Amino acid sequence: MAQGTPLLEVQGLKKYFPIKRGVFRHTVGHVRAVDGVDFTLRAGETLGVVGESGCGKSTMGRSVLRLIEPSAGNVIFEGKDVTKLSKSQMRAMRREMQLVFQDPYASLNPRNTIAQTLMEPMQIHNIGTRSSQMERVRSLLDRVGLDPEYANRYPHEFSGGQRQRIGIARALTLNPKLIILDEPVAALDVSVQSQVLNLLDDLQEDFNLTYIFVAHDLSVVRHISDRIMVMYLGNMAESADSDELFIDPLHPYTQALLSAVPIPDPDAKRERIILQGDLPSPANPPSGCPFHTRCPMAMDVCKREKPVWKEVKPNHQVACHLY
Amino acid sequence: MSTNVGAVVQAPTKARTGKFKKSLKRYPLVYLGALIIVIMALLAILAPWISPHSPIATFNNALSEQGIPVGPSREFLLGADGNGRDVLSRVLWGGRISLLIGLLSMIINLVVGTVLGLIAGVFGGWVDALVMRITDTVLAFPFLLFALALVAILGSSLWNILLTIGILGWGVMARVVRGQVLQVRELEYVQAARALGATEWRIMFRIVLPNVFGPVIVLSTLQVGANILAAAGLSYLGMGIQPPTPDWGGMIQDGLTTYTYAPWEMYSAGIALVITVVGFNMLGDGLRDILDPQSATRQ
Amino acid sequence: MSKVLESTDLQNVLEVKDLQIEFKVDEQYYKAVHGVNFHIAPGETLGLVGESGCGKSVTSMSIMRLLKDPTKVSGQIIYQGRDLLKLTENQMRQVRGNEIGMIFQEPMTSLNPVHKIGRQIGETLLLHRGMSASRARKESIEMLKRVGIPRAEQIVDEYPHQLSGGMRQRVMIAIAMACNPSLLIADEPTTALDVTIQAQILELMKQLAKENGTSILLITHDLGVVAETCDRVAVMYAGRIVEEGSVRKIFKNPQHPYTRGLLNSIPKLTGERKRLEPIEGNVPSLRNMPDGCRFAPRCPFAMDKCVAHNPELFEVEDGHRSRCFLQEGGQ
Amino acid sequence: MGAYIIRRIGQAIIVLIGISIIAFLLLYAVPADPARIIAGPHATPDVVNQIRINLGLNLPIWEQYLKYMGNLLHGNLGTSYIFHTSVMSQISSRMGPTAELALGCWIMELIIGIPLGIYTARHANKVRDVVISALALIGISLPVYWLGLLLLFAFGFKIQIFPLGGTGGIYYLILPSITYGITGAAYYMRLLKSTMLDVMNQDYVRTARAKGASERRVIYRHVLRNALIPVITFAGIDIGTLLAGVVLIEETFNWNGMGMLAYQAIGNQDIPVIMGTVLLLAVFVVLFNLIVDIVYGFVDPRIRYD
Repeated sequence: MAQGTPLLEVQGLKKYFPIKRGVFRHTVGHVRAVDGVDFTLRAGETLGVVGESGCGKSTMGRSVLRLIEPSAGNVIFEGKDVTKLSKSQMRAMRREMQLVFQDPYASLNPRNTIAQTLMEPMQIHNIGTRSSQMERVRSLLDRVGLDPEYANRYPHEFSGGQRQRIGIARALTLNPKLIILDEPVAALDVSVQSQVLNLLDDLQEDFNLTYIFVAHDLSVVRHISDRIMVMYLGNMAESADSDELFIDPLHPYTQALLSAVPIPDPDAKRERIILQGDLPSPANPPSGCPFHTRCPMAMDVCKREKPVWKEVKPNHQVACHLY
Repeated sequence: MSTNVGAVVQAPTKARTGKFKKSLKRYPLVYLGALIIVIMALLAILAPWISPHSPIATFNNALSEQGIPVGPSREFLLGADGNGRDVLSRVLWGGRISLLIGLLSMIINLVVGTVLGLIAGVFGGWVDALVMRITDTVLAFPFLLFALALVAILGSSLWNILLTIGILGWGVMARVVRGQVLQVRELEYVQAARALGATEWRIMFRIVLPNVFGPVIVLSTLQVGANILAAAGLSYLGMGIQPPTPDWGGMIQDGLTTYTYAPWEMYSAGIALVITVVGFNMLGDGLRDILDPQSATRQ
Repeated sequence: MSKVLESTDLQNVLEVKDLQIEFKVDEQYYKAVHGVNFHIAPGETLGLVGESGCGKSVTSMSIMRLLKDPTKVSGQIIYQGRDLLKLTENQMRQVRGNEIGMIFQEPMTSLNPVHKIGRQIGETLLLHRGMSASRARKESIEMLKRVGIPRAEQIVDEYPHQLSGGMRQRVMIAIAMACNPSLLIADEPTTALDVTIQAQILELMKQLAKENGTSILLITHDLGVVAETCDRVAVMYAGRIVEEGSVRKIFKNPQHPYTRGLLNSIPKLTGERKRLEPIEGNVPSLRNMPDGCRFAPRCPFAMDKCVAHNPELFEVEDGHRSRCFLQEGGQ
Repeated sequence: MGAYIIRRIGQAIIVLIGISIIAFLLLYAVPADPARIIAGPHATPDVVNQIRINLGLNLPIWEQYLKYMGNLLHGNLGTSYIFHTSVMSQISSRMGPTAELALGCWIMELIIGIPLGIYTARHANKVRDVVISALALIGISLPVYWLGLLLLFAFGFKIQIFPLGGTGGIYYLILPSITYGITGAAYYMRLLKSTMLDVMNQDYVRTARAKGASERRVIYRHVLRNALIPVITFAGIDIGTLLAGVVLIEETFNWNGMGMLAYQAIGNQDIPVIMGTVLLLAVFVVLFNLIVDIVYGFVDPRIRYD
């Protein structure tokens, strides 16, 4: 799809949440929610980020936007390091990078009409007059497949899928270049989910948007992404082009993840790798490779040394001692 | 009769009364509470015009030859008190004092509590810790006893009483406001506003304040009733409004001396007090169902 | 032990006939389930699939008679020859947890936070087997081992909040299976779990059912889960079953436009990535259900009579039926 | 857990110091001249001045405060201006009766409130629930002294089954306890009812039903056990506030407790006694809040203090 200069470069991104204990609530440790993430994203590209709950994918997305202050690392957007911006510079920068939430119910203010919700971004950044703002609202609603006549209704009058369209429209209001989609279809029914996915495809084409698509559903991520990054316990496990990852998964975790997804085809016979045990806590991650406690191929070295991130095939990186 | 025309003309009003009936059925407490409050307030406001006698005048014909107050009669509808004054007139005038103290001290509670609660919730950190320790302190005071002592020392003027109640009674309000602020700031649509570049001030005024509004209204209403009871308690203990100015709490204390043979003063004052407080509690409970549905299940 | 003998009979474990469920909203009753029929044979796993609001969960709750008033349930729910809707509350209690076990979607909230794990499993045994507390405890440890919980002797004395979601769902399965029921109702048992944990739980359910000859009614929205675990499928839409048949027939030869639409709208894990074909529109709400075929407003093949008349379930081939006029008169 | 308790105790101490400062400032820095009160209206200015120096009232307020607190740490709350006896000994002789009364009132609240809470929760939205809830609303709105007087009149004067007031054993305790119970039980009833209704909608209650547990068992084993947790919190805080608000009921029933002591001291402007009772009662409130927070961890296994 898109080849060009990088729009976004994330280097060594970390987010540690302090664990406070004791009489004076001093910090006794850290939850390593994101423990070193790097990637580069070109304009018009979609990066899918997958992993199970607690792998840090949502925190990673929000750290890029500095909705959560990253603990370390750089986020370079169009050559500017976002982590170094002042508060007011950051607020201006938010026109360029937006967020779509998972929960279409909680992310819309129930007291505001749809028009008010969609006009808010323009009011915040002092764009246009009231009538031009209203004009924009109507065209946005039309663009995301809602009747502009609905502008004066309240969120509770809409279904989950319609609300998610409103959430997308809100993110589009300021013509951003980058949109981070945090599980945007996880709360939706299958039939509506596909409507929203198609809408996202169309919008990307029309506005040359760049997406970071955070999700747990592998088939959805495969559908929408150009590149996919698999995360486990705050760390990158594997990254490759979308098709490549599914044809030749290298990391044992990726392999297990793929084999665990139920396929809606009773004839699809595959070898299933069932992982033993639960996810370890990111507050107390295992030594060495974070996956070694559940890995069917764990070796001695995995307990001692953290594997380095290396390119094993062209455009296909993995952090595993097997390679 | 042309049914068609009738239907057309009738329709809108019918719809309106239908809507009223529906909301009355859904929120009976709100309507009943508000009705009680309006009636009690009207009686208090109109006291100078509707009370049959002066509340402080003593009447010779109100006491028997043995000095026993007369019971309810045509002249003294609720009977007379031990000093030969008209109980009805005193009850009506007493309402003025009660409502005035209840409302004004509530406003002090409201202002102090809301401001401190907002400061604690918005700034967080050590400011929050400090404000909350002050709130704990105020809440830990033996309220009535301390109010009693203050009023006794400062002098029991109307202003001292309502200031004392106002200054000592804002703790719960501050806690509720702070809690609400903390809760609202974590909502996802607040995150969304932040992601759009909204300043914390904008979030404060556009989102947090409207959400704080509901619980504050509910609590304020309940607080009026509580403050009326507190003021009456002070008067009952002889440290509130001083005689001969009529006040329900004072009348209950006063009625105690004649209670065994002429109980009407105590009954009248007590019932007036209970009805008024019930009104505010009803309205508060009812409003909670509408404005603050989450905490309706909790409190 | 007699149960094992019975289950070799050809008789169905469960037969639901013309089930109707109505909910009261604002003084008015709305039909959430509209004449549902299905059956489950001994040892069989039936999947009840559909999107949120289609009535699948309500149906499963009505079998256990766990729906709260004011709800009207009518029709017949025949379990081992008895109509559950006609039992007294006391008789029904003997069925719940004893003959029919149930697990739910939210393992995080489905266990009582203030009771120890052992006590929660033991309660079933206490109620239906009249076991003493100490025997129930021993049996609970056995159950924990059977559902694959490590350190069962310790876990038995822990509280639910000390366990992960996957572990809690295993405990729920232990509770449901403690009395060796002939039917297990699983209402979205893996929806709240991660994929790798989901795989563990589905595997466990399959294995336990096989060992005990338990029939399963699996309620889910996930077609993948159905394809991998069920023998037969009933697809629900807006309170009605629109298609039913064996898993192979439903997935390989779907007849109803809704079933086809669902299958087409899921992104695939393999093969070429192409544009999705969604079902247009939204699921109708209880308050304004369309007349005639309820799928007609969203159906690309809708005809005039679809709007006016509600199609019956037409037999497509043996055991495969579809509620669509396209299949009228068979194939 | 240990660290949590220590932190909570630290907070409680800060609150107590705050209380002492505010109470001291408000009570001692007042226009009324204690020396004049002690000396009487006819004393000469020299005598008054001497008293002032003896009491240390000529010192700056902060020095007076530190002196007071220093004495307090040695269990010395000062000397009554009026009776010239130690405040501590006056208070300690009244503490027993007040504790008795508070306990009686508290138990009566629970006895009335908890069964009604369970009952109304089980029959929510039926006519009986509406009637009981309406009565509860009135109960909350009743002035405790007025109700006390009505009950005294009815059961002490008309039908003479209870004494007309005074301090004593159980017999004297019943009427004041019932009075307070009626006005306070409604809070317990409403709290328990609403938490029970909440809990009844929880998934784990559905699980209990799915196991085949009887309605009784569901209510008592599963619902109540969870719904009582907030009630226990409330009960702990309530006993603190009850102690602090006991003056009205003591006055009405002529009960010789701390409330009465403070009330008389207020009438006499006997500031050391007022200060002593206010401080002590505040200590109780803070103490019970602290106990509640600590006990909470034992009642609810989910709570971990870290």
